[in-house]
Amino acid sequence: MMLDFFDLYNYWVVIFLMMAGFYTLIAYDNLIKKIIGLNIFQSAVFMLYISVGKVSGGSEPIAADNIELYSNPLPHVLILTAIVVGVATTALGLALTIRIKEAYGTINENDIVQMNRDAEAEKAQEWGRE
Amino acid sequence: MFAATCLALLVIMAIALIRAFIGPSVYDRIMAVNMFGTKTVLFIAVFGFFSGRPEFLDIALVYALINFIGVIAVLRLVERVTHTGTGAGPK
Amino acid sequence: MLAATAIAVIRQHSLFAIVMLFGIYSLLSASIFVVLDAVDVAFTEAAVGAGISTMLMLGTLVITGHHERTPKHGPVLPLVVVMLTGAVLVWGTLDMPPFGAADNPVHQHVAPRYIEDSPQEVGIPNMVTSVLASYRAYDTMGEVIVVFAALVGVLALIGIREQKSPRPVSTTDDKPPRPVLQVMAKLLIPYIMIFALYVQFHGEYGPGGGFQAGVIFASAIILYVLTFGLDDAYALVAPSVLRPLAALGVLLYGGTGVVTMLMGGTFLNYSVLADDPVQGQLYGIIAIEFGVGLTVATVMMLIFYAFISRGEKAA
Amino acid sequence: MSMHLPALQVIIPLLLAAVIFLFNNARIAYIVSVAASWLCLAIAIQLLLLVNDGSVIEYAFGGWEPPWGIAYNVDQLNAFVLVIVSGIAAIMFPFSWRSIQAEIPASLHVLFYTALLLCLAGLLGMTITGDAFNFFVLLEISSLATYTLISLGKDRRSLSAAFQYLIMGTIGGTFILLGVGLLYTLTGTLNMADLAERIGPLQASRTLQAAFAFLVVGIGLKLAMFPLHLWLPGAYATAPSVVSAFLAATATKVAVYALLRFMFGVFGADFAYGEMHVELMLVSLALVSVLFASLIALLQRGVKRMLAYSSLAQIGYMLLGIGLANVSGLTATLLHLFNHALMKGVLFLALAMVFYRTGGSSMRHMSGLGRQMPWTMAAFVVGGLSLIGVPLTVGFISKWYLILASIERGWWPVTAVILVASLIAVMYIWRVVEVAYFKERPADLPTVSEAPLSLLLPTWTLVAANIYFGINASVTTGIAQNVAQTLLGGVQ
Amino acid sequence: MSLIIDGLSWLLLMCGAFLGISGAVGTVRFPDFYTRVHASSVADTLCAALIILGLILQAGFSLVSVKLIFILAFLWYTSPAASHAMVRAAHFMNVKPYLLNKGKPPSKP
Repeated sequence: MMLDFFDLYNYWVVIFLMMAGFYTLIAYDNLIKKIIGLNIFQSAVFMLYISVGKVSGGSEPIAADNIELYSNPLPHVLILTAIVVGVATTALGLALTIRIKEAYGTINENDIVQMNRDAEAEKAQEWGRE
Repeated sequence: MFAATCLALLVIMAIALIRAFIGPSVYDRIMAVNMFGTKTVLFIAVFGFFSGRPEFLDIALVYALINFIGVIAVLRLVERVTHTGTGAGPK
Repeated sequence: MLAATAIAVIRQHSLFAIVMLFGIYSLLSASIFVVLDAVDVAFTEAAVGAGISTMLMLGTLVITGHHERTPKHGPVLPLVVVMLTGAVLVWGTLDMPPFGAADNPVHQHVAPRYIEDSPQEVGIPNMVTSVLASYRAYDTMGEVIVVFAALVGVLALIGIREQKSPRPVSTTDDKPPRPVLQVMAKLLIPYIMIFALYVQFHGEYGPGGGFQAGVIFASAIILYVLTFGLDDAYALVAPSVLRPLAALGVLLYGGTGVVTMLMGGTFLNYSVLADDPVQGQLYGIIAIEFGVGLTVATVMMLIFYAFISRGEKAA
Repeated sequence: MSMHLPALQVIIPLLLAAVIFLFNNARIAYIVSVAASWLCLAIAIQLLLLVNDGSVIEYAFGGWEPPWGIAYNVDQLNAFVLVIVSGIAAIMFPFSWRSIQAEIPASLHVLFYTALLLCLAGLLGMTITGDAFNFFVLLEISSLATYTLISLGKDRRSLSAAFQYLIMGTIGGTFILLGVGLLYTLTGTLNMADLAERIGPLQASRTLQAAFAFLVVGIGLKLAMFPLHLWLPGAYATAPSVVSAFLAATATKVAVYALLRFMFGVFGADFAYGEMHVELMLVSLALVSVLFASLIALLQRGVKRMLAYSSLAQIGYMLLGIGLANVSGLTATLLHLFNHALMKGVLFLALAMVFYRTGGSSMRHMSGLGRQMPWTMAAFVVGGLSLIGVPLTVGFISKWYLILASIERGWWPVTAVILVASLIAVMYIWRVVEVAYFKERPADLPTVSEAPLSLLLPTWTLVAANIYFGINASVTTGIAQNVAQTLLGGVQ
Repeated sequence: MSLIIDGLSWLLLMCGAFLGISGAVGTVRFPDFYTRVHASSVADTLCAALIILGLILQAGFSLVSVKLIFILAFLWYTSPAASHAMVRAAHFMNVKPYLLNKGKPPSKP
């Protein structure tokens, strides 16, 4: 049982991180904090992949003459791509945040939702006058 | 030998983290980040020897570079924020 | 340690501190990638997570301010959702193959061919590069397109202020000059660029490649912007020059694929590029890596320009 | 050249997006985009004809045969979806020129078309790909482009909607990544066909079950499956009209396809129904979403928002079809993919024309339009009838199969819900019709003339398709039934 | 011969580690920002140098040691600059040194 625990220990740390990021993402109102949560969440998933690719006693997957056992290169490739996707999303999210700040004057999600609701209510009143 | 050094570096990194957590001023944090970055560079270098494949020092170099640029960027932007008064100053 | 950082990131209310801790988090996770043998990934994570992402976040903070109010509503529902997800994951991992064992299915299928044959089939020792640029080259093209799409999005959203600022002496009237840094940067930047080229063309043999090189190259320009200001940087590399280059990088990648198609192979099958398939692979990989590097470098610069110029406009 | 068709399908829009970005001229961008969309449609139809006999075309990128390289697999199912997506694109793209003149500043037109082409390419790629990770990459391409397109809306609310979509979409994407990662851990492969083979002996593995859960939830987020739908109404209601039309008609369809592909193509029907009992979850969620979304649609003042909620209800129908787990049910789902694209396309395009002339799309803006824009409103009415499921329109065909399927299963309450929801649809469509035809135009709104021909023509093409495939349904039902039988294969 | 080299690099690495730790402790224990920067930057510089020298001894005369020298040069080049920039920024932002307000609690700008 003890051995089992260590077999999976790495995965559990990753899961903890994932949950921490996910929590930040959905529990906080600040848009930038949400994006950071998103990043933590994603990097935890990356770590999961890389853990999967590791072979104990293996080496970096760059061929050399005196090395027999390599770690698995495929997860590395996938995660390279995923990291890039992550940064692209982050850039776009931040750009949106800037625009939201300019349009609403705040980056707190609650306030924004409230403002949107107010706008709806105003429109409703207009309609009611007809 | 390398293992011991790695361990020591990890301890230093942990201490730097403590400073980064408790702050209190924004500059303390920047300093902690800088120190942390330097130690990461060393850690990568030593770890390369530890695992027997020391060829990959490029990464350490990139870390050093990124760390430096990061610190400069933070400083510039801290200055700018306090100058333009977007906030009440760094805390 | 990573967990501690993550918690600290969540607990903090000053967004500045959060962003800096996030930088640390990124460096830490990159170190872990090194420990787990993923040098290429560590390379990218350091350049992207600790470098580009952090800088973009800072650029955003300049505009949006950096105080977070304490949330008003109770965190019960999110906590439940998170716990549920976590429980599913833990439950799922119970049947996962043990960490690091060489006989896991992951290491039994598909991957052995990359490890055993790629040095002969593709002709380069870095297996990550050969999988990235040849076996799964189409994914990498998708990756370049994603970066390109992000550029399109950022330009559509915040654009780049191209004209010079009305006050050319903006840095000198309210702040003292920074001679030490400027001299440093001037000395340093050429070396950074050479290093970027080295990473670009050494990617076949060691960790590195087009993406990392692009980020490093962009970071040299970012350093220039930070020390000399945006207007001087425009004089050095104007956004109007970078814009077509970003598209050209994508087209270089795609064009390589089209050429292989015209020469009778399937899309991105480099073996047809030369009489000797292995030589053809090499040509193809160099061409597409260059495309990747070009696009990534220009896109990163443009995005950074966009954020910074928006910040100056706001100021 | 015909051997390259699967690759060209995606690469043409991808690379042309970069080309128009390079030229940086709005008119060139428009012409190139339209040409690209038409080419895509031609290729898609060609592919559908090629696989109509049940064969599968495989295209290996880079010359590396799967599972080592990435491959595209074209079979009847995804060729069918390809035709839907590219067909809608071929109609929407010509439409877009006049429509965005009114809604998007001229300096952004090139970027708009670049994003639109990238979005199209991403959607096509998601459909055609045979590789689980490649699916994720293309998903992100289309998502990033979609966030951009949504945020181009005139109202500032489009920004917050785009942000919300970005967050939820990325959570979805990451969940999918996680699911794919778990699958990879178990099998060591990423190719879908290879995965399906290797999953066989692992049925009871808990990791496999977790992977299934993450994939379903991840795709569910993209699909706006109830209760993960929060992003959809805001996004559709605030995006530029032509973008709403394009997304409503294609994006969720591709997500439904992805769900089908993973459920049947990777995990296998036995696992999905036998091991995970996904049908119970799907049917209950679908019923809730059909009823609630229809009711909420009834309460909306903005017509766009109303249509967005109605889309949610329609997604519910499609999930219902999957949940019923028999051939008629799946046939209904597939038909509804096609039909819903047609009818929502018409409705949103009609709205876009209203927006073009009046500058708004609330009920107020539509009042009295029946006489001022007769052709536009007529199109809207046909789309509405189709949505309700009146005979002689496409909507009737898919509802018919859905009801058949529920009766086959003997689930009478389901039948009842479908009928009730149709009644609610009658009510909300009637509200618009009433306002448009029986109400005077408010004095403070200017009188408007009929929309220009360049907008009417694409819309009426779709209207014609609505009626044609409603009367002559043999082509679509034939394909749908074929596919449904292959997918369910082992179960029946 | 190799024993001497091993012993020497062992010594260098340990000294470097010790310096690093003492510098780190300094950053936690010292009362204000300037003293903390002092602790970290001065100790850091020598620590990095010692550790890298230790590694160079191990690597022998090869490409690896050239890279190590690059790293060292880069660190020596940038870390004082970074410290300088930090202190300078802090100074202009009116962070008061500890001695200027002795007797009061440490400044927390």
